[in-house]
Amino acid sequence: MTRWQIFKNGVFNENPIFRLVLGMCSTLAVTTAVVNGIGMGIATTFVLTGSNVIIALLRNIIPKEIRIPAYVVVIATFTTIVDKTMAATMPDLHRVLGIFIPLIVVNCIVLARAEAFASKHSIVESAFDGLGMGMGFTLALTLLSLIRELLGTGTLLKASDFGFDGFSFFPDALGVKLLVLPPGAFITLGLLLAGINWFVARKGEKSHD
Amino acid sequence: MGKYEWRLIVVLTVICVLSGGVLGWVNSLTAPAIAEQEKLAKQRALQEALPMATEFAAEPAILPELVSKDRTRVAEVYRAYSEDKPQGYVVIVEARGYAGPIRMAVGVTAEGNLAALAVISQSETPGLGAEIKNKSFLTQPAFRRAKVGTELAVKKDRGEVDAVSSATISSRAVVRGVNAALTAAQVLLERDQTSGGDHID
Amino acid sequence: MTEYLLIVLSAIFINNFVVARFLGICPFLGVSKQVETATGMGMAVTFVMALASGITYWLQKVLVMLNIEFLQTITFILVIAVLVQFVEMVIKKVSPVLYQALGIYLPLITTNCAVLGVTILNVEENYSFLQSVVNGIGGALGFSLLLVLFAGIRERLAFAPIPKAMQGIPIALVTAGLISIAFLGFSGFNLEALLGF
Amino acid sequence: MLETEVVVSASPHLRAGLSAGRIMWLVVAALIPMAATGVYYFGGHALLIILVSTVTAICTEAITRLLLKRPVTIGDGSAAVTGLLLALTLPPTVPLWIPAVGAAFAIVLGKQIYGGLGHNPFNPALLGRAFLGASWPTLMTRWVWPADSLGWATDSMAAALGISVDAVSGATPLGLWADGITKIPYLQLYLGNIAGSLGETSALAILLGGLFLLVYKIIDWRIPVGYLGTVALLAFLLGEDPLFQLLAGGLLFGAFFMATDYVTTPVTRRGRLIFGVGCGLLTILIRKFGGPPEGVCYSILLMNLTTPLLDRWTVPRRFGEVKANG
Repeated sequence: MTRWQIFKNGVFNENPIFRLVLGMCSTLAVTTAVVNGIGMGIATTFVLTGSNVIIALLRNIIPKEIRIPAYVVVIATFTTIVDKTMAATMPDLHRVLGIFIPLIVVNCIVLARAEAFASKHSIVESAFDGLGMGMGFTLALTLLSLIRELLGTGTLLKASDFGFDGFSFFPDALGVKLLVLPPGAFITLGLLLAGINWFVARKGEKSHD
Repeated sequence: MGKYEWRLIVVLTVICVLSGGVLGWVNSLTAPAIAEQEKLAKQRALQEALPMATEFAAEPAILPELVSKDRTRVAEVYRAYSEDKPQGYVVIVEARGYAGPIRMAVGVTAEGNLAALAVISQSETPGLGAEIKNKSFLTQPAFRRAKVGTELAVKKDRGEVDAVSSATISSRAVVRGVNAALTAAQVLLERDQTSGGDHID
Repeated sequence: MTEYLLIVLSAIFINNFVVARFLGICPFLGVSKQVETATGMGMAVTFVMALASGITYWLQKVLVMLNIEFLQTITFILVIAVLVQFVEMVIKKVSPVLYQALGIYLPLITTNCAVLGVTILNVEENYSFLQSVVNGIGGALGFSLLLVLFAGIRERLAFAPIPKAMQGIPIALVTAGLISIAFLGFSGFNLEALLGF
Repeated sequence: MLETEVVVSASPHLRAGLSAGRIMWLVVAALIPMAATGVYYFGGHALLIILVSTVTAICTEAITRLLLKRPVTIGDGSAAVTGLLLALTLPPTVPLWIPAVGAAFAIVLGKQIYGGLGHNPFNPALLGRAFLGASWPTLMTRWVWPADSLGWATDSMAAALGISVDAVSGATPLGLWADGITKIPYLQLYLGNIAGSLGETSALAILLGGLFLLVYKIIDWRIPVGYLGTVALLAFLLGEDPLFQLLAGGLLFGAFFMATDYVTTPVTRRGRLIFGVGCGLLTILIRKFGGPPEGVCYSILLMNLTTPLLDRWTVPRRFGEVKANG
């Protein structure tokens, strides 16, 4: 696989949320607004890429028996770096994402990529894999939060913490409030996954013809 | 223990030490910035809560009777001055909202009237509970009329405060916070009166 | 006493870990196909969450004392991982029967974000030792309750002619959403007034 | 084994369909008194709400079935019942898109994604209602008193209660109760000349419909009796007026028409009794301590959640479940 293919694989074919269905907790929790979704996506991308690179670098040094604790230490290190950096530079976003920033450490995607990819590939390839998977994750979060914020509140990109009121499409009172409540997270993601299943199945049928 | 086992331990220890070192370094870079951010946010909130004051001095000892009750905590108390003249107090309170603590600054004038409210941090649901940050909620008549000695409540609890629509928990939390702050201010006011006036200690 | 009851009931019904806080979703979707396995998982999680809450309370004290709070995430996750291993070993030795029942779930718990989540929440909420442990138990009970109820529904769905695209994870997520709608009935619930009796 | 039996007989649809068809139309008949009182008290807009909700439910059912390439099942009457039930739980002031959106939600997410009638875990009409309530809380809590057109003007009500007209006009009896006002005459609660959802106001109409269903053995007495009995008992124990608690709000309507849905409630007798008692407990708790003034809808949805487990624990052998699913 070329580097570009590795990247594309993470974004589309093996999209961590839509295809592998990993990392559900943060996906559901933070997608009430687009800004939050993107912020979480970028933070996860950083941890994914960083830990992938370091693990690929150390892949011949770390003995098999202790690889999981070693990976966890590496991942936790990058998670803490993201946590502290965000707190220092974007305190409001950091507060909204709350405990889901430290919880990146138990996001299954990160450990899964360390184990399945970075431990067997070169540094550069692992970097591309991390970036691809991270972008795929960010893309999915953005899509989900786009639907929830737009239909739920009638606004888009509202980030009052950054002093930006976003674009307003219809009065707040008409928004489907349920979408920004917890049930809306589950239902939107469920229907989105069903839509993708249907689309993929149909494409599969067509290509068989 | 064999050579291989030693290797396991050494590798893991080295990784841990390295990561600890990296994190220590990152922490030394970010800690001042985080502290600075917090200070700025607090300064903004203090100013917003009591606009007529220019200086704020932290009240060093938090009064024991104020510490915490009803999932609401009086975190810090400031005396406010403008040109060395006491202007009142700003009480920073933390009340448990729907999704987490809501931290806010409550300004109380020297006469014991509520001056203004400022939300410092909160993590309520965007579009719902998060609307407690809005001016339309924080500057409503029920809050503007409030003073030391009164107990506020949302309309659902037979009070006067208009809750943010479908966000009763968050609104209740703000009200609890304001009540706690008014109680704190009352204690300070009474103490200052008996001790014969205010001065910077 | 009332104070602890408040924490437990709130963690089960009002701020349920699964349908309100979004913690522990992966095992919620993964280990909920049968009521028996859901019950086993629930028991194992409760055990580990109570222990982890207690231990990390003291750990946090140490971190604060040494002024190295920035190591919170890394030490907490390592402690949880070690704890899970240790619990597995102890149960295996002490009670083979219990091990039979819980054994296969234990390794899965390390990556259950509800465990790490509750320990961080305890620190954020400034809970005392006992409050932390009670919060851990409450959170785990809320998780287990949902897991078992959800498993009951999913057992039935196994026979339902669900449209193809909805089968598997999509229907599980939507059902979780509908459960979450039912739990909206508890939002705004005034537990203090109830327990004040 | 269990699986093969169900798969081979393969059509809980066909069996449920035939008998369900008759049952559903009888339920529609039982709902007519409530629909009629709703229109009588709240006027033409109420009729429009009922029509929009029912028609949308039927159309959504037909369209979804066609899209899924499955036999269209509107003949079994279940979609009509869902639409009608939903309409009767709505405030009479809602704009007409509300019943349309709610009915579509109820049919698609409440029923068809599970494969249709007989497989849905939650009562679709109640899900629709809960969805609307959570999404548009202000629209869903605008109440009116039917009185004005009939000479029971809100002002005379206000005078009788000794409170302002404003305080009366926007609140249901339960809303007033939450504010500490409970002197609404029982007769008025009984006849339904009060503010509330379309179909819930008249205890008389609900009891008529409910008795009809009981006489025709369409519903089991255990659920309504367990439900209402628990509410009355707990209200008494909590120092509230039991009769007021029974007559006000959507309790009677919920107990006879929502908590008795075959698909989403237990099949065993003991299970049904426990189900009713659970609903009663949750309702009184939510009414007294919860966020919303009324708890019937959420109570029944929460108990729907326990149905599979109640069936499991109250049936001694796994056998029973085959019947349950069949």
